[in-house]
Amino acid sequence: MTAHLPALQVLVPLGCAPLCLLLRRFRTVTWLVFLLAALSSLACAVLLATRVDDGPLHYEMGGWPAPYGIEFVVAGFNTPVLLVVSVVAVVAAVYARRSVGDEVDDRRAPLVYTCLCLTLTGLLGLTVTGDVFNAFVFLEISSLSTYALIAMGRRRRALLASFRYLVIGTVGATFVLIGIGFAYAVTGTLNMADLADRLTDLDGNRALYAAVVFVFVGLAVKMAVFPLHAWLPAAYGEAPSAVSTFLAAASTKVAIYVFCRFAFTVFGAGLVFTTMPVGEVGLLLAALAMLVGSAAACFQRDLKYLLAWSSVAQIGYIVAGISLATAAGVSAGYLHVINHAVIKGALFGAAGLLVLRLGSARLDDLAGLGRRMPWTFAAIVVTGLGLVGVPPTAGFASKWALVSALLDAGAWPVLVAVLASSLLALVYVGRIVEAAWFRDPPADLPADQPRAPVSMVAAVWALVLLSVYFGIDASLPGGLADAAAAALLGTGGA
Amino acid sequence: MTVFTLINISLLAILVATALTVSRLRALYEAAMLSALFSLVTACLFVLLDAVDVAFTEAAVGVGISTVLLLGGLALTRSREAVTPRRRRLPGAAVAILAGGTLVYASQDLPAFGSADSPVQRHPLTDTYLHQSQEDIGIPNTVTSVLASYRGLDTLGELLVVFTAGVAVLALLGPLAHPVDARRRDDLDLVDYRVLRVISAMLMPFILLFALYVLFHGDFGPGGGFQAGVIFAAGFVLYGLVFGLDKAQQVVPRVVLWALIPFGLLLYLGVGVVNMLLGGSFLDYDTLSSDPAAGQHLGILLVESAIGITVAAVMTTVFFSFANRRATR
Amino acid sequence: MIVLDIASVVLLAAGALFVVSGGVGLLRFPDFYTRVHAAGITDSAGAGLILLGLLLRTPSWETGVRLLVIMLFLALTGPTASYVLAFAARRDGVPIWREGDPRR
Amino acid sequence: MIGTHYVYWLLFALMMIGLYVVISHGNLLKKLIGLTLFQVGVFLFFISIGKVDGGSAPIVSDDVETYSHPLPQVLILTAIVVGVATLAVGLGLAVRIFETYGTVEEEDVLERDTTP
Repeated sequence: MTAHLPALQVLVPLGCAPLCLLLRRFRTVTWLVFLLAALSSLACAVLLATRVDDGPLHYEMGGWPAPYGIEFVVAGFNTPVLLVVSVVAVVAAVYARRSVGDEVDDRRAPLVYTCLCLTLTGLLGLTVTGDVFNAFVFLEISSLSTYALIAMGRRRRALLASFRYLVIGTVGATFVLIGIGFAYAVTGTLNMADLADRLTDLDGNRALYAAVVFVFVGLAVKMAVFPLHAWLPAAYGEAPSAVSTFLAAASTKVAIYVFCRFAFTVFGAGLVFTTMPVGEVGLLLAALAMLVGSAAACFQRDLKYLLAWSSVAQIGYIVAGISLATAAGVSAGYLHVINHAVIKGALFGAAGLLVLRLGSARLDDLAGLGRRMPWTFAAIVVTGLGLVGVPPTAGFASKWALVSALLDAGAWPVLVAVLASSLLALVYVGRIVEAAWFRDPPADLPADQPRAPVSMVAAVWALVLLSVYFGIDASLPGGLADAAAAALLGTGGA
Repeated sequence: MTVFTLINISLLAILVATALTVSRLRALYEAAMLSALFSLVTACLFVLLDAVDVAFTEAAVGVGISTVLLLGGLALTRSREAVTPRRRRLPGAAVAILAGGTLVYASQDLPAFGSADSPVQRHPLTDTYLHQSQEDIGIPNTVTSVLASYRGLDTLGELLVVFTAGVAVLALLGPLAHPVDARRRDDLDLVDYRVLRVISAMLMPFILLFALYVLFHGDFGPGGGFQAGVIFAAGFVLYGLVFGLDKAQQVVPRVVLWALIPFGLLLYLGVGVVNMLLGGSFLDYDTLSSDPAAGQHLGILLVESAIGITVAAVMTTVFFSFANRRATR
Repeated sequence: MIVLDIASVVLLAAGALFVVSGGVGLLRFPDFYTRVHAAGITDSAGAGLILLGLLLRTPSWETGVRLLVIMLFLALTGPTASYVLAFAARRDGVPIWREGDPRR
Repeated sequence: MIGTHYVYWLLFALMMIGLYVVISHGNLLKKLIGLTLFQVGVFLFFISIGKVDGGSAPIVSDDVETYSHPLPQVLILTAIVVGVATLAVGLGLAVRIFETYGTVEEEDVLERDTTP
């Protein structure tokens, strides 16, 4: 059975989706099915992570060898992503039971779990596939289910947020498709490894340049890289809290991984970063994203929107690291993918606790709640410091790695942007703290509010503790990130 | 200039003209009908480009289902578009010119159109799919063998996308959103049109028969599970339009429909899992029989049926969701 | 065989003529009902004659059967579609053009 | 160049008309129609990659020598399905937006959100 692990990684969540729909009359059962999907995915990811040290694992779908059929590839570069997505999925599943129960009406809750299974399937499939067109299909599965999930937010704005994401997301996916078309036209293959082989003879082919441009622009939409980030704040701000927690932590990260996969193992670093100025453009956009994202976060009135804008900035850090195309840079990018997923997951989870208790997450409504909800706000502060990058948090570890990689590469302007963005992060985290502790609670606050459910608090704190642990002992995420960078940049790639 | 080139250019010119008209039309019903025409011409162009399966699908989906859905959507919203202000035109034009310029620049290094010596044609995939597949799978329609066997996972993904769309529309519009079904009769069911009812009743069995033919003939000619599913759905949609939604939902109760949506997907998955249990990898149909080719035949048939079931159920459900929405308002 | 070929060419040309005249009518006729009539011509006479012309050139009987089925199908659906269009327009009160009215 | 690449250029024009409608038009349904135009342009592009002069549909029979490539056709079959799925979800959203806001013009929706 272990030979089937790469397939099972994706297939179990896939099978859980129709099960959820069949069992929709039993809401708790559908939740259990989603939890099962997440747990099995975690188990597969852990087992796979322990097995890739001896080299990449290939799984041939339908028994057809690689360029003729579709293959799944698991190697050092995608096990960290599988682990991140799976861990976040498990946490989101534990969290979702009460959160979805509160925010979505009973008849639609089973559909939320169905869509969560589908999103998980899409993200995992996107991570393990070794075929460019198959990647497009999984991209669309995860996107389409994400649109549905966002639309199930409580406020009416969720509908427009979802629609706008649908339009720009579909344009992005179609751009990826155009890029795949150009790459296919000049190579005749769709398998990533085969593509990489055949591209080497095509120096100076303009169709190939277009393939790179269209694939990357399309992926940039999904990664929410500045200036294609416009969909993200409303989408994460309006989605049901359990969904925001899952998506903010997992979805953009997978898109970033796909970018790395295409850049380093399909098109090749030589073409992408030496012949074409993708690295320079990436650094520029990353710096702008940091500044714009952090600055916009400072002016938000809603905690979920604030966190979403902060994500735009944090994605900037990751993109900056990867754009350096050095081992240190890519490793720093991966490290921040892991740490940011944990941190943002916890923060959106905490915001969801506030929504559960107050009905909204507006900063004005948080006045003086610091003492009433100590656990929630302690979680926000601990992870918020991680966003700023204060030692010894996880955020510090990855930011330190990024800064030293930038120093090595001599990218001074970006370094300035990183520091400025960190200061701005201090401002927006400070605003939350100020609202929660240094303002008087409104007089009409009802005394006996429902207590936050233990399962949700536990889920949030699991991520908080994980982030603290990663801050103190960065050997696990650091080791994964280094292995990923080595797999991407080294010869033992695909 | 050959006849082929002449027809090709004419069809492309019609397409561009239609697209321009659609983009300028502010009356959205007209735009929807023109986009149906656009799909029809596209289908003709697909035939010209030797893609008969794709043409079939485009005709069934673009002209059929998409148009019905668009009209359904328009019936529930507003059918006239506001004037696009000048300041909105610039960004769109800028992006379009930039992207178009990149495409034209890049196309200089694309292999010539129709070249038999392009990288696509020279790649060993071509020989495998066109000739080796005759021995390995033994199905004349290579599109079907690539779709269902070589790239069976893509097709499973495609089915999953359809499934997702079904779930999403149910979540947005489905009866879930409005538990109470207080419906009134309205002219959507066209009950007064006696001629239409007689003709539809006469054609109905043939439409369903044709769907089955398309499903089982996909090995030898254009067709397959997806097209069959869409034709099935079109049959139900026609029935619902002509005889009323109530009656259509008596014929195909919602419970059945909703059970069929996951059933098709689980059947597809089940075939793959059985392959795994029999010692092959996922979707390795060779394991289904002692003779690999026979196994492939069986596997492809099962998988195509699974696609047909889920697609028909999802498309019908989506249509009923839109149609019911109108009645509940 | 030459007779069949000539007959086929004549039928195809006649069919094409009807299709074109249907198109012209669609653009030139003054009101909805007359335009439905013009469009109906394309379906029935135009497509019908073209299919007949093709029938005379079929290489095998299987193709011939298919063409016949298509003709039957068109004969059933084309007029029905025209009828339903006109009926719906009549029910919605779309006015009929009379001599001397402006084009609509 | 013109003789061998005209098909691509006309298809690019088609795509760009669609893309323009998606970005510039504010009506949500029109955006969806534009998205369809854009995608169909891409579908045709893929199919034209696989076309061989004088070829025929890739259904193997004894009396045919050259076939067009089946792979792009398979990809586009999948992509068409993805397209209609997206359209269905988009229309569902547009209908819900109309029901809650009373309009399907993007700018009006935004306006109604800022002034509740």
